[in-house]
Amino acid sequence: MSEAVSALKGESHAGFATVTEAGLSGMVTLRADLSATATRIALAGQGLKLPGPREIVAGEKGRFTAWMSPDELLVICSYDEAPAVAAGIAHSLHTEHVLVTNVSDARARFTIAGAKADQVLMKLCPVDFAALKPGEMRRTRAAQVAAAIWRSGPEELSLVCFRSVAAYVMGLLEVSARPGGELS
Amino acid sequence: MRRYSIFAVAREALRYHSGWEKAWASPEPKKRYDVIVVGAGGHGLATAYYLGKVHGIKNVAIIEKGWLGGGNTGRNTTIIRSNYLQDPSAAIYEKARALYEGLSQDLNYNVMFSPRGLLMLAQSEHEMRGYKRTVYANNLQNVETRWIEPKEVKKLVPILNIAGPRYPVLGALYQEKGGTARHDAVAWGYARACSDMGMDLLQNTEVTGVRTAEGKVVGVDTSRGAIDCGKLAIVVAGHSSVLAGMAGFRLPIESMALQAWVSEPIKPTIDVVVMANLVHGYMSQSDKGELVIGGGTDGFNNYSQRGSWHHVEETTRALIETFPVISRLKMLRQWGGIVDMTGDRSPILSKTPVEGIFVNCGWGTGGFKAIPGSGFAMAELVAKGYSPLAAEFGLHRFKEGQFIDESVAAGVAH
Amino acid sequence: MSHRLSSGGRLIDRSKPLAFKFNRRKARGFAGDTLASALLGSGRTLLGRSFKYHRPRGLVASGAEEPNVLVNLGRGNRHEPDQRATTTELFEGAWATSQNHWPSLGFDIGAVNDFASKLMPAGFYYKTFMHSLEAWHSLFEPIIRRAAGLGKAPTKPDPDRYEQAYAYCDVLVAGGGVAGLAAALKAAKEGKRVILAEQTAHWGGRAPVDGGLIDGQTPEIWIQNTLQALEGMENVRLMTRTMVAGLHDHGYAILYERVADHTPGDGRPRHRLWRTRAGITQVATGAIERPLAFAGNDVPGVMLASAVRDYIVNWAVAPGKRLVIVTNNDDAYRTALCALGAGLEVAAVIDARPAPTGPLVEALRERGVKVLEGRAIAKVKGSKAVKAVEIASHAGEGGAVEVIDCDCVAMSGGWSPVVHLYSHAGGKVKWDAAAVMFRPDAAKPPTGDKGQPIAAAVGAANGHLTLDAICAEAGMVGQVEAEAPLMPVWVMPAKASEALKFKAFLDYQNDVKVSDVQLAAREGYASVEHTKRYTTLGMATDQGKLSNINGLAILSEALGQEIPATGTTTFRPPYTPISFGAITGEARGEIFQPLRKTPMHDWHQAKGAHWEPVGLWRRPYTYPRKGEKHRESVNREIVNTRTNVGLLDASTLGKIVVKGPDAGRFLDMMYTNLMSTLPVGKCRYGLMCSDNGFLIDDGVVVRLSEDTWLCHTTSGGADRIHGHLEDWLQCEWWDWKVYTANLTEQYAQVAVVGPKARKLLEKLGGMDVSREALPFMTYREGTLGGFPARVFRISFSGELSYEIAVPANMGLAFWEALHKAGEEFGVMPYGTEALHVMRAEKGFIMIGDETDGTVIPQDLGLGWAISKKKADYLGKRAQERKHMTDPDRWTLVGLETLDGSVLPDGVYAIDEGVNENGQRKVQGRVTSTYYSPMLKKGIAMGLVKHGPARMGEVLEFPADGGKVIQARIVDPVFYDKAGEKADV
Amino acid sequence: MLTLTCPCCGVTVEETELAPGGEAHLKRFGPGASDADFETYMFARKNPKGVHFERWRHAYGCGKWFLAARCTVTWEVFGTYPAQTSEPPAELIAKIKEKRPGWEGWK
Ligand SMILES: Cc1cc2nc3c(=O)[nH]c(=O)nc-3n(C[C@H](O)[C@H](O)[C@H](O)COP(=O)(O)OP(=O)(O)OC[C@H]3O[C@@H](n4cnc5c(N)ncnc54)[C@H](O)[C@@H]3O)c2cc1C
Ligand SMILES: NC(=O)c1ccc[n+]([C@@H]2O[C@H](COP(=O)([O-])OP(=O)(O)OC[C@H]3O[C@@H](n4cnc5c(N)ncnc54)[C@H](O)[C@@H]3O)[C@@H](O)[C@H]2O)c1
Ligand SMILES: Cc1cc2nc3c(=O)[nH]c(=O)nc-3n(C[C@H](O)[C@H](O)[C@H](O)COP(=O)(O)O)c2cc1C
Ligand SMILES: [Zn+2]
Repeated sequence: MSEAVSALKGESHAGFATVTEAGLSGMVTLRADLSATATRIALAGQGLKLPGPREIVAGEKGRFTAWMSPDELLVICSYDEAPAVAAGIAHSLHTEHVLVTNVSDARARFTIAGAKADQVLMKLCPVDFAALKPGEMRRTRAAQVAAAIWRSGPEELSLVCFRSVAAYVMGLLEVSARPGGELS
Repeated sequence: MRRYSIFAVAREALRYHSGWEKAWASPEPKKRYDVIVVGAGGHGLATAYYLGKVHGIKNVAIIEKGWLGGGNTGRNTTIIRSNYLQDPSAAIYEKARALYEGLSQDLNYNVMFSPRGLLMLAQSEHEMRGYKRTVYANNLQNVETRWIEPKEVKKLVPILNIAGPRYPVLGALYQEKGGTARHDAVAWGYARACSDMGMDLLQNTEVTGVRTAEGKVVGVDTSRGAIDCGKLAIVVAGHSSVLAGMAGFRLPIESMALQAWVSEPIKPTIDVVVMANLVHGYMSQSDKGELVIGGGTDGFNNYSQRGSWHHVEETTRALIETFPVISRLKMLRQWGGIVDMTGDRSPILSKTPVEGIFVNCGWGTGGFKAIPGSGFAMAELVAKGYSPLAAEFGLHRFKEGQFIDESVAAGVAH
Repeated sequence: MSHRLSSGGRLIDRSKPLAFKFNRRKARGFAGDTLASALLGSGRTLLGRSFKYHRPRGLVASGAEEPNVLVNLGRGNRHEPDQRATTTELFEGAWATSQNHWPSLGFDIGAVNDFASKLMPAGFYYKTFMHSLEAWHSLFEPIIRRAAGLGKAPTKPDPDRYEQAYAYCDVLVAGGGVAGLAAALKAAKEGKRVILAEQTAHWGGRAPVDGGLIDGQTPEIWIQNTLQALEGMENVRLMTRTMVAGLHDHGYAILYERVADHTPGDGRPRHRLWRTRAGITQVATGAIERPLAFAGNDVPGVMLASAVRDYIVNWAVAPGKRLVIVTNNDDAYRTALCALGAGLEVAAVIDARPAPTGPLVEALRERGVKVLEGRAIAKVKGSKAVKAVEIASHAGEGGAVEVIDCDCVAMSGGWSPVVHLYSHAGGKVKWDAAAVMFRPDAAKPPTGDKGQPIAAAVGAANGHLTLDAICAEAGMVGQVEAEAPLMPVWVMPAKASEALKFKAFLDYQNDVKVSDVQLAAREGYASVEHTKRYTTLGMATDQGKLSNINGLAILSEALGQEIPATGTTTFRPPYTPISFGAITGEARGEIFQPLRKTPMHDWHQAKGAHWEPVGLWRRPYTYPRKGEKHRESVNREIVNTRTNVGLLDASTLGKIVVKGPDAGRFLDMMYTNLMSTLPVGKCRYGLMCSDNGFLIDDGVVVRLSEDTWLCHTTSGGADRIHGHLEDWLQCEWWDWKVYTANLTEQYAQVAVVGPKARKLLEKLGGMDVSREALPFMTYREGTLGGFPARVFRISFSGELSYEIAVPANMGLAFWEALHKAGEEFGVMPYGTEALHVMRAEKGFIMIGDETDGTVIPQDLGLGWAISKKKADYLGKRAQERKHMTDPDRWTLVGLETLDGSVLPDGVYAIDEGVNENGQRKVQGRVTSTYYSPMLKKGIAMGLVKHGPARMGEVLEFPADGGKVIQARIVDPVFYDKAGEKADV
Repeated sequence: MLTLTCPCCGVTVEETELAPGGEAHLKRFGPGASDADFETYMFARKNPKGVHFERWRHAYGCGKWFLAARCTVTWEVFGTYPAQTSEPPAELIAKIKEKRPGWEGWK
């Protein structure tokens, strides 16, 4: 799998916050009855926890599970693991009505880092960042495209969008983070 | 009625214009009219005007809940064109455009119809094919249009960013005889002419009920009491569903906000009307100098004459991309109107399930240009029960599936 | 003469002189000046020309309400017209020119209009220029257009950047005067999240100029203390140079921050638009003084009384040397006192009230200033500058009793609360007859999503004009001189003659006079909205901030009705004009719109692809080589694909997975064909209709497993169709067990097409792609050349063809591997145009070409793809309607010109005669048309009445330049009619 | 620029995160239905000036459709609820009746 490259190959820009395409990351979509015990067990089998509405929770091995909708989760893991994680969950739930699919290649992930990281996204997302708590994932809009954002560190936000618009999103982030554009 | 002319103005100048009479009377309602037209927008007034002028029916009241011309007629971006694709549309819009050419003389009121030319930019292969098709259709519909290449487009609109960067202009559908008119004047001119024929303009009078007997209309209730009528023409644009509700039927209509805005006035900068449908924006410059701008409708049902701000952003963004020099100009004022969107985005001129009631509505985002043609056809429909121009715009089409769909060639229908 | 005073000026910093140019002449000011104060301070009073009559104009106001002095600001690509001098902070090197005159500000040919003004009352153009359309359009209208407009549009693209930001707060306070500061502090102390926005560069509003005491402190001190308190609070954001431009539904406020207007080119964004969601907006926007309507009230040197004192106190600029004050209220006496304090001469106070009394009046009398009671200005003498005023009895018609020389007239007609923001989203105002003003009606505020108020007004904006009242409302103690009531004065003198009213201006910028409003009333334009539109009152760039109330009062008088019966016109955003740049924000250039890129996008770009926009994607139309025309490269790509092998980046095609026990049943509803019976591993071409019957999309459906299907959609259709599927699942058949996922972006997809396609794949190796192992219309998953791949044997070109999906992150590598492996087979990429031509050669329809939203599958000879067995599918009932079963519907055929030429796109086939409306009858049209390099002639498809039954008939297509092209109806399959090439 | 609370994920979002979808609670008519019923389903719209039941999709969020009762004049939102129902919840009806005494009902 050595030939896989992320959409922007790790491009990064340092403005008043540093915006970086985070490289390859593994993602698995699970559509299922989230209240079913089987779902919980299948997740646990991959070292994953079941998040509550709008939560993103850490599991083992640096994996995360994010709540996407009442019947959809997104598992985040390393790129190489994703096929196995997907297969594992699918296997565990093979008698249930579920849809498990690897979407690692369909997405691009960014980090926005620095003390003023929030201000970069305040320009792009109709979200009250003062109210965005750690552990919460907000699915929203970044300017004209869909995005999911969460606090991935004390001074870091992560953003996931579709792969095809990665360059657009990088453009947005880079412009928004330009020095002189600080909001306070 | 005293004729308007430069001589009359000069005479009045000598006495500080103290001798001008009222442009229209404000009478008390009569007990009964042969025809009541509800709605003193352009379409209602034109309907009344041609009822009198062409069909000799003058015992007519035009009932308006607010001030005449205060609906969409008073708040539109005044684009006039007839380069429609489908036959029925081309016929009625071209009739309207042709009537506009002589309207000032006809009404003795300068409506400032200005055939400054209209361009619909093609910014994708798909649009290009659609517009070329429209040109061929128009040539067979007696509508003068032509396809022009980017070079000519640039000559007509020097401020246009022809190269893109995002969507290069591949050419344009050009209607040289399209243009604009002074929207308020259209309403006022018709109102004055109707009043002059002895018709009653009842402003600040709201129709609150429709009275029927044995499946036939007999009159209306209004905020000034009941008034009888022989026939009833409902011409209330965004309020059509409300009036239809009073008469007991539903229409294939949803009322939504459509917004427009103007820049501060500047010296002549753009001579023609430009529509960039791919990016959803259009712009022209009024005689007063402001850039008149609009885009697409808001997406939800709305009776508030206000819209949502993000549409303003989307369209402005599109227009700055199209005309980069406007970036440093400023928006002066922004407003909305309630437009009546039909199931196939084409108007309705039709009989209704209630005998004697006719509707003229569904002009949505593009009925200003149609006012004279629509009034002409509607008058004929009301007077005679049939009008060739209106024939295909009947309500029956929604049952039979014979839609008149214009979205084929143009995303926006102004 | 206006001039700079030797001392004072609370806002200027005399240690920082600034040089600028006005009309190419050098001028000086200080840091803290506005362009207006600097111009006035440098002795300039003639600063602009009016819109219609080109009358000489000077400053009337000191803030956002200024109607006259708009300038062209900046040069080159930073030029900006209609910039208000009073709200333009001065900066070093500023370049301003006056507007709307020719050849010069001092001598303007356009001023002939002023002499002809009698011929040009309100609405004169509706009554004239009607000779003919030709005369109007070619003669009169161009003259009117040239005369109209104000500044000049820029001619170059804007070099500055703009941005937007979202903000959220419990309380937004609009206006940083005493009322706003107090409201902000109160809310902040309650723990609310507060944003306080002030449009100017400084805090405090009018109070520092007007004086008084707040909780025992001078306004300056109180403001300082309050600011200090606010600055220390984390829950407060203080914003200067930030105007609340509009208050929209559900508490959405647009704030316009002029970040770098005063420091142009410093690299910061010029403007920033804050899209703010506020729980409640406290409208603390103050009040605006009203002018008085007397003849010549527009002569440069006639100013608002409050503006006169603003210039003196804030900028140490004296608007004149010898002032006359004219008023109907006490507040203007402050101006007189202020002028005296600055060493200026006050020739007289002309008070329309019969017997003004009170501390302010007495204070002035004590200073020995003449107070003329019950008097009015009949007329101002002077044209480019005030020379004198004629005084008359206010009750009379204007017969002069006295002439007073002066060079400045300070007028005050009372105050109007700034209710704009309160009204934008539907809040109502009510007339307060005692205070003579419209003020916010607290019982009818604009309401939000829960029906709750989203705005409240405080301070002068709420009608509390005096400091004590403002303080009392805010729970503080204010001290200020008591004021006697004002007397409403709408026209001065009250019975002014026609001649005087003809020069008494209401709307300065648009030259609307008292006589115009009265004319409108006389002619029946009686609604205030009619009057506005007939006279253009309030439609100028100041939006009637000075003129509206006077105008509607005069209208009321003319109609003999009370002011509330007349009402106001509608207040609309923005409060003052905002730049289109700010409205656009970051969305320009590269990030104007998202540009969707496939993994191979940059490769295409590097190979010189000519792009075609498809939705937000861009797809290569063709890959022209050096010296090749597009037509030539397209032909090359086709011939190569049909003889060797071609590669198409098909990544944009929609790929939607549909899975679940009810998936088959669901797809049977969504497609016209039967999908539930598709065997696992097989592909089937499917059609989707709306429930209104029309064809909306098509694509190949693949059954991946017992309960899983993969639906391909058109490139533009992926998101739309995914939404469509989800809509029906969630809202109609929510009890069906089906999940969908849009995997469009997970895969890069490549069509490997041509007789050598198999060889190429075999060279890559890893999967048996033979006819036996992977027959036509089947699917397999495995690896190819080391890439995990899904291989579909489907063909849109009629050739041997494989569509191969690999993970998107490997898309480029796979694409390159195919090129490398294909070198020996003559592989070439091909673009969308070649794709289109090849599908047309095969008679395959294309959504968007053969369909246009009015076409049903039955029209396209696709009956075979419409299941007869199914009881229902989306569109089935619709397709049973009268018009859709009409045998006269146009149906798909092939078309071939008799001379082999290419039919133009979109031409119509004529029929005999004309219809009822005189339009030529038609019987068909061309839907796609191309030159076929394989057949070496034009080929086309079209929809024709009774088409398939008329094979061989010749139709006539009128084309450009009166030419009529003849074409024969033929079978739409032009190439490989037997279909032997694909299935090999 | 209205705001609505998505009943599926509980977050209050602005209009730009949503996609409007027209009148709610339309009853689908398919094959076998009369021309009149089909036309009614497809086109006849209540389009009330007042309380309106409508469809919205949380397009830039969970992707779910939901329904809202909203006044088309004041934009007041009476409530939102999941789309999987053929009529509005009784509490919502009661709430609207209380707020709008003259209201003629949702049908
Ligand atoms: C922002 C905007 C831009 C537009 N741009 C264009 C354009 O560029 N070109 C173009 O051709 N078209 C345009 N249109 C569309 C055009 O304005 C309308 O189609 C046209 O004005 C409709 O005219 P009307 O007479 O049918 O309706 P209106 O002018 O709306 O008149 C209807 C009247 O009915 C009255 N009424 C309603 N209910 C009652 C009642 N119960 N009792 C009595 N009276 C009642 C209303 O008060 C109103 O005055 C635009 C519309 C808008 C809103
Ligand atoms: N005695 C009188 O007749 C009289 C009349 C009017 C005002 N006043 C005096 O004026 C003061 C009124 O205090 P106040 O605080 O109510 O008003 P203010 O005029 O002092 O302050 C209002 C502030 O709001 C700002 N503003 C206006 N519109 C804005 C917008 N859309 N966005 C952002 N900022 C905006 C203005 O720039 C100003 O700074 C008092 O000092 C009072 O005595 C007296
Ligand atoms: C073609 C056109 C040009 C306009 N030009 C101006 C203008 O120059 N100044 C202005 O204040 N308003 C202008 N308006 C807007 C009107 O003031 C008003 O906002 C609009 O007619 C809607 O009415 P309302 O805002 O009273 O609801 C214009 C409107 C139209 C339709
Ligand atoms: Zn949601």
